[in-house]
Amino acid sequence: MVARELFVRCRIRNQISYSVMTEYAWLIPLLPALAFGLTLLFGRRGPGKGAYIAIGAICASLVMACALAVEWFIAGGSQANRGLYTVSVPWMPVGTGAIHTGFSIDALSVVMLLVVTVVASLVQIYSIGYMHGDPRYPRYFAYHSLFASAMLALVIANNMLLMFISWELVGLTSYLLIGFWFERPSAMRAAKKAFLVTRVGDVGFLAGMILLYIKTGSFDLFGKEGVFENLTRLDVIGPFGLPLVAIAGLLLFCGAVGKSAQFPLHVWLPDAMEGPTPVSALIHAATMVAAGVYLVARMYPVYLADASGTALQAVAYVGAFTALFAATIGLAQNDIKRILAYSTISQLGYMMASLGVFGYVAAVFHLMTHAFFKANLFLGAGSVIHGTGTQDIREMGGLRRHMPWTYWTFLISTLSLCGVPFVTAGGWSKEEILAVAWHTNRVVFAAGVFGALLTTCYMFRLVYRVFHGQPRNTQIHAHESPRVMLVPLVVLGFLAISAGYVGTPWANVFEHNLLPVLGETYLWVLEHRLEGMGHGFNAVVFAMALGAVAVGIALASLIWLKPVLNIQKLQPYFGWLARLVANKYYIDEIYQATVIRALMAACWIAFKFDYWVIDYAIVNGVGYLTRLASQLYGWFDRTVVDGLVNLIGWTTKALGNALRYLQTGVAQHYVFLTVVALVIISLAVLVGHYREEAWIPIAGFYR
Amino acid sequence: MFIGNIKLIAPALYLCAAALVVLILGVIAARKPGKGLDYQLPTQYLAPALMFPGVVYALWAVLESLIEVCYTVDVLIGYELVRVPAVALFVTRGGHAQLTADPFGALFTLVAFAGTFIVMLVSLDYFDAAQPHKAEYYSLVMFATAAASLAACASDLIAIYLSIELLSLASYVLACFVKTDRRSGEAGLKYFLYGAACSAVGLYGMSILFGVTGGHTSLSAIARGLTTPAAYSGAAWVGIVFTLVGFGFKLALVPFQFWAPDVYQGAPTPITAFLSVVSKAAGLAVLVRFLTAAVFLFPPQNFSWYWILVVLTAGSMFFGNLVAIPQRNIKRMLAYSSIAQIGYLMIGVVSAVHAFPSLERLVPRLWNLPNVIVRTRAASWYYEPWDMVGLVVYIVAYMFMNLGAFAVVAGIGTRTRSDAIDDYAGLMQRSPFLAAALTVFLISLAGVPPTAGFVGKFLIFGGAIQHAGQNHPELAVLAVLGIINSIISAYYYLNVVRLMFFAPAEDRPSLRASLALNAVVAICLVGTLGLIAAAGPVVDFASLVVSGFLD
Amino acid sequence: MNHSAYGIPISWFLTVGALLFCIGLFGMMVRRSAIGMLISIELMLNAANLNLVAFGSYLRQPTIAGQVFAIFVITLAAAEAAIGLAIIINIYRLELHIEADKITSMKL
Amino acid sequence: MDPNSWILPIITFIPLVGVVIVMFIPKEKATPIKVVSLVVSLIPLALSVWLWAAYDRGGPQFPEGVQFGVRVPWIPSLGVNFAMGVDGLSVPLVFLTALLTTLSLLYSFIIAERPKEYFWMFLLLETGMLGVFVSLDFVLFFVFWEVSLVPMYFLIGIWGGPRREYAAIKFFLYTMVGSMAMLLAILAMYFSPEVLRLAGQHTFDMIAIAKAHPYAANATIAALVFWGLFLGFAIKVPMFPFHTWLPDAHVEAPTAGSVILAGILLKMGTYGFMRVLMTMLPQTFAHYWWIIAILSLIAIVYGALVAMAQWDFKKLIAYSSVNHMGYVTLGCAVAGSGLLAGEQSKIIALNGAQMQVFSHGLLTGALFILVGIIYERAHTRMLSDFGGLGAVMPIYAGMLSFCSFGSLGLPGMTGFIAELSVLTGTYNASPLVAGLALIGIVVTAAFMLWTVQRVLLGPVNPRWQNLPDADAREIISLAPLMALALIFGIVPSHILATFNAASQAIVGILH
Repeated sequence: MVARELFVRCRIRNQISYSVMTEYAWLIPLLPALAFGLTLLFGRRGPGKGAYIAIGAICASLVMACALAVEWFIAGGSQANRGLYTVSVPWMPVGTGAIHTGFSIDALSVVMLLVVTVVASLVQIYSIGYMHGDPRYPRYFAYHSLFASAMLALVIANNMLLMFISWELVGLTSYLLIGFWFERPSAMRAAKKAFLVTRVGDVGFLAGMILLYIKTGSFDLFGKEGVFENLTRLDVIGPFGLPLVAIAGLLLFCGAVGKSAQFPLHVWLPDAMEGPTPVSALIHAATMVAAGVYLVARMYPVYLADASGTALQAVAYVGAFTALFAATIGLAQNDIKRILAYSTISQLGYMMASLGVFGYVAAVFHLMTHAFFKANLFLGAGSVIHGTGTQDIREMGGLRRHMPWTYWTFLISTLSLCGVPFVTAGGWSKEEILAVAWHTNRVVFAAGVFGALLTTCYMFRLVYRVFHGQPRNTQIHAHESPRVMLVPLVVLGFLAISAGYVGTPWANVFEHNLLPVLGETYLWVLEHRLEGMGHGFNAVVFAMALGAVAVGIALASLIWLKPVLNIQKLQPYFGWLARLVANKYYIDEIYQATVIRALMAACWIAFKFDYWVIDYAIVNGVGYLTRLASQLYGWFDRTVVDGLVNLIGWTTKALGNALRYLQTGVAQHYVFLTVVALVIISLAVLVGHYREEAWIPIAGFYR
Repeated sequence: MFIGNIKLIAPALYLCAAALVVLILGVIAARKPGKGLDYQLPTQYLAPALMFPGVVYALWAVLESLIEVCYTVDVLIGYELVRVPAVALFVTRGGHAQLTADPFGALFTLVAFAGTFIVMLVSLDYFDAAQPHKAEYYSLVMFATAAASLAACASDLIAIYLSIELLSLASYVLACFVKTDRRSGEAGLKYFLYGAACSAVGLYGMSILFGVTGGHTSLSAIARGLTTPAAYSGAAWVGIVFTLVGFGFKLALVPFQFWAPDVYQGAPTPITAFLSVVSKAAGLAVLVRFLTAAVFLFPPQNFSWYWILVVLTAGSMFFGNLVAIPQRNIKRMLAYSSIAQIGYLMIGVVSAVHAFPSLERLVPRLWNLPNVIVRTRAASWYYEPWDMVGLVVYIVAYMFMNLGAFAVVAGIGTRTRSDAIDDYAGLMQRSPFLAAALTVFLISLAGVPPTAGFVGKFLIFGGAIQHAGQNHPELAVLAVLGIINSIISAYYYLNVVRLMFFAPAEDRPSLRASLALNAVVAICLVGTLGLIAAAGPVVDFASLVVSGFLD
Repeated sequence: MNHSAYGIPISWFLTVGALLFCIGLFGMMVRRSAIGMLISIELMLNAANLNLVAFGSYLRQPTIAGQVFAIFVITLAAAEAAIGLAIIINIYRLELHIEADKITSMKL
Repeated sequence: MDPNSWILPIITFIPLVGVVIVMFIPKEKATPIKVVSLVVSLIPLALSVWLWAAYDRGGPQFPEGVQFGVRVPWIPSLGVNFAMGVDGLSVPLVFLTALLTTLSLLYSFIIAERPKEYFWMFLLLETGMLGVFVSLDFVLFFVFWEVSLVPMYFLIGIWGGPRREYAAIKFFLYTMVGSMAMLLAILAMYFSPEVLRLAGQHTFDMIAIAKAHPYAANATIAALVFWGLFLGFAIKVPMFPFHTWLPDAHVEAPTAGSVILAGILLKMGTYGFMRVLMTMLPQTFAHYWWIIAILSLIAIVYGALVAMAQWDFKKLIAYSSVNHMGYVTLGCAVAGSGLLAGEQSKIIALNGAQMQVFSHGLLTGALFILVGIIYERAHTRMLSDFGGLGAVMPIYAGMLSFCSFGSLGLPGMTGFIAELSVLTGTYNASPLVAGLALIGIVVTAAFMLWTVQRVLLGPVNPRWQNLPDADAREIISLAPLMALALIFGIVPSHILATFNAASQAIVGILH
């Protein structure tokens, strides 16, 4: 009832009629949720062992997302009257009011919906082949449905609470899917690590969210009472001399750091590769890890409201550092999926850096293109693993001939990842990032260019090792994957090239639609920040990007394709560096030695404290003392006889020898003790009540 | 001398007569055991049969005294017309009564009678039919009860001394009644020696009090005498303290408790039960009467016997509970437990003292009586809950729970020939009813709801807290100490429960309880569990009784 | 102190009473034999009797209450002695001695 | 008479009738005993559902008034009444009690040793617990409070684990310390002049006392009373330094005993916080809220840390209770704080505390049943002995994972709403405390996941290759708990509205 009233009120307030599609967008996450329930309960007996239920649901969502995209991007025309559609219903009563929940549709969420549904549906289709014959096949698709549901809910949430809930649920599905093969100790450890490390970040998200709620009085993002309209209330100096809004931004960024595997919480993502490869493609490359970027993008008004810019600087530098840092590690890995994982970390760093340097649109753009080509890379890697049965690139080689479809799609996506300009989607998005960085922050720009160089190096190293040269392991008889796996590869390969054309510098449909999402106030702030940056093509940046890619390819070719440069010669000089990088800078080991060990030590100390001090010493101690006292009393009582001997002996000395011979007997001792008590009592009374006249007045009575 | 309304102490008189009947018939019957009179009218059944009307009579006496206490009578003694309460008996010149059969005394009489009735039923189970000297046994118990009843009403030093001594002398004999048992003999000897010494000390104290207050033996006269400057003498205090020794012995109040463990352990269990309830009730009544008389002189703010009592109260609780912990004999454990229980009761006594905080408040009730009509209402129903209500309710609760516990102990002791706590292991399997009942009694002794013990403790601590709020912080301290002791006591009570319930069932035969034992336990169970349900009427009744308290 | 018609002050009686009492108490403590303890009890009772009688006759308004009390006490003392002796005889039957200090079977 | 006024006594005493019935069944007939007990326990459950449905959220709240009130003089001269009534605070707890008792009885069908005593004691326990939540008179409250203590003592002592006797006596004595302190404090409140002035008579009526604010004028006595009550409740909760009876009692208690212990008995402590401390001594509470907050904070972090160091599954869950109850007391502390600002966030905190009470009852109860299930099959609770059960017992694994995630506060379940609300309220009062409590969230997640890992994941230990999966009885015992945790987690509006009314009334006292 209330819900309906509110619903109606929202519509009236917006004064715009929306299509049925928009109003029913909440069905998009709901369908996979239903599929989750159905698959979990009846999957084994359902069509395709449950896979078709899940795929059907996600495809339906995909269709709806496409319809939304058409409505909002193509048919929408002028964006002015289509900034936002939002609906809230009360969820938790609080005092006289309530906390609301609901969903909103704007360009950003439409983009995300599209990305998620596309990749998710393709990955699920791919999984039919990849997971064929797994004993827990239905459950796999159930988890996928749950993930899709949570991820889609995350991107259409119009309030921080629903965002956080979905955020945690995608973390849960990530945990479940990483640990899908939980019999493998490494998988179960990786799952736990992923959940816990991200949860560390989530705590920041939670804190930031609560801070915003406390100060603005709402979890809702939009509307008059919403967070974004009331950010000025946070414009007071908080701890560390920062404005509260910056604190809030930083806290939210913590969540993003965890989810998007930014330094220093990046450690979980490489381990997460223990999960099935399609899972890595969908969750740990394309969508969930990008949720951190989405979060910052969604909460961008908070960052823009921070006049000091501290939060955004942190975002920028953490992102840029991660981009470089992960790329270097990627150079020295031998596991095909781990290389891709570090690549993901690095690319997410790009997106973060982009957000940090006001490249709002560029970041989201890169998010989208990255989702496509990285999903494709992972699916390709999955195809390779499926075909060879190994993940170690040192055992591969020459697969080009055996797996042509895989090779070509993989190569296309590699080029897209490297950011080859003009022809690939990744090129457009990465160049846009660099263009913004060139304008606002040259340090980030330099890191970006150098990162692009490194990216090209490790990716081409991967390609050369896997697909070129001769097979290194003769045991492996590679074969091309089944068609159900190849179709998604081809589709994604196509997207890895074509998706970039929505955001070319000349006709940036993407930007035109996305910028209004920020709302007038913050759009103005953003434009103010980017003042002077010319729209359109920046030749310098493109040249440098192209150079980086070219140099990278050249270097990689010279080292790994045609071994002209023998890096083994550098071994004596830079061996330590190689070891350092190969061991991922020992970050895991450092965490193990510090955080984990400290935590375990704290646990142990707390437990011992509890056991020995609180329970044993204090609680049992009181009990023990009571019993001890009773023993003493009991001893006293038992040995009235013997104790009396001493007592009498003591008294005897005081009185002379007169009472010496009294030292035996029982009833007598009782009497004696009574008399002692009596004397003490009498003395106490008399002394306590002594008065001078005390002994006189008796006289009055007597003759 | 004005004899007064003799029907108020008629229960005691009836009991004396009944005791004589039991003695004579029993002695005759004992000449041919199992035949003739002993077969047709066995003493062990005759005695309870005669006791039961006594209980009813005592109950009636309570109600009667509740009515009578409202009135005064003008009587001519010598050449003097004095106005005395209608419950005063054997009034001498000056209007001093030897006995005051007020509702308070009547209620303690009722407790003593009911307790004795229960003890007789326990005895029925404890001794077999061939028990030697049962006529003497039962008549002694009845005499002792009559003495306890008189002690509860005694308001004169001579009456106090005589009734207490009668009670004691009977108890000495009863304690060593099993002539062939060395422990019983030892218990009797110790009880006698210690008791006689203590009563001699008490008597000496009384003689001093008699002297310093101007040759009066009546408590009301002593109270008045103590208001004169003479009473501020050290001698008066010595007298009071010495007298308290005599009462303290009866109550087994620390440090006059030495006899209790030995006697409780050695005496036949029904007699232990008798000593722990009836004898104590009498001592308590006397103590309360004596203290409320003496309180006029010594306002508790000063250092006086009041503080001694406070210390002894705390000492009793701690000593009793702590020493009870390591005990291995259940009777001895219950002995220490009853020392502690007296501590709780003493909290009630100590706070009851404040119910009469000043002479001004009490004097109008006693002496400023209207002198227009001959029979007139004296005590108004003055309504002050908590004051001594706790004391009265607790003694009733204590009777039920402690007698119940001793009944079970006696029943088990006769059947297993052991009083060791360890032999209670697995009792739940051997006799579920007795084990469950003993659990209830012990939990009640620990003061855990929903039992009578809780109601009693609740009221006693409540009274203490009430007065603590009126600028007597020591009572709050006592209440806290009482609470701490309840917890300590729970430990050793539960130890028995633990053995009965948790210990594995061994292949020992189940115990068969006799009808008498089951009846006793059932009565006590109903009392223990029913008191809380009927707490409303009980408290109302107790407040009536207390508000009719005269001294 | 005030003197009576006979010239003996009350304090003399009281002093003798107190001495008797102390001797009795002392005897309770030091006598081993139960009989001896019984005698000590009698001494204490008699100390009280002496007090009672002395107080009764030396008061400004002499009262017979003291003497009455004393007579009661004497009666009771006789009863007490009878019972005490009976108990002691019983003990003697059981233990073959009457030394109270050696009868200590119950402890803990 | 108005049937509404009799519903509470009926709910409370129906189990007592069951006790009597069970007592008359011969002890050899185990199955009739079990079935009768279960059927009897269904009656209060059904009635409590009806109660909740019939309960009016907009109706009067304690201390302004109550619903379904009944009031019969008991000891009129002392101002003791047989007074019962419910408000938003107690209605869910009555339901929770009835539900958990029924499920525990169902789960206890496997009890083979001395079933008669077991089942009647369990029903007696139910009477005690229900009575605590519906009593509106302190004497009645205290009687029920203690009545719930005794059967639990026997349940632990007779049907418990190897160290049951120690655990039972420790449980009993420890809680008795608290309840005795509480008794003294209750008496002190009874005698307060404010109550006398307001009611015209000394009374144990909780509403009258709450309205009178005893010792509002005398801070010293108020503080003494406060700490006396606090001790009683804090031991029951248990709060940080008083918690050590809990692991022992939990570990040694039979499974159903642990469920009740965690599910209901602990809640009596927090119920006391909300019903007594916060309403009757609001000023004193506001004065000392920070001490409670700090102790709660310690409980949260420390409980989680200690839980992590456990190797006994059951003990781990027991310590996690310390951690979870820390949120409840933290919420109470914040809601009762003296800060004048942020009434809304105080209400949130108290809503959260109540939600956590409910949530912990559901989820930890379920976890204890899950521990019991595995213990009965494997006869060990050592976490190191397990591993890989996920493959052997998939249904069990699913349920354990579900409850563990619920317990660590996964959004979508009740625990999250509770923790979020409490933290939100705390943030307003003290960002530092809230920040530190957030550490607890991470550690809780860590040990819960680690536990799941050690039990369910990894290679299968060949010892457990043939363990049977959860059977129908066990699933039926658990399903309602999990379903409620999920439903109220997704759609919390109904239950929160019930809580909210009570919270508004309590927070409103200070504002």
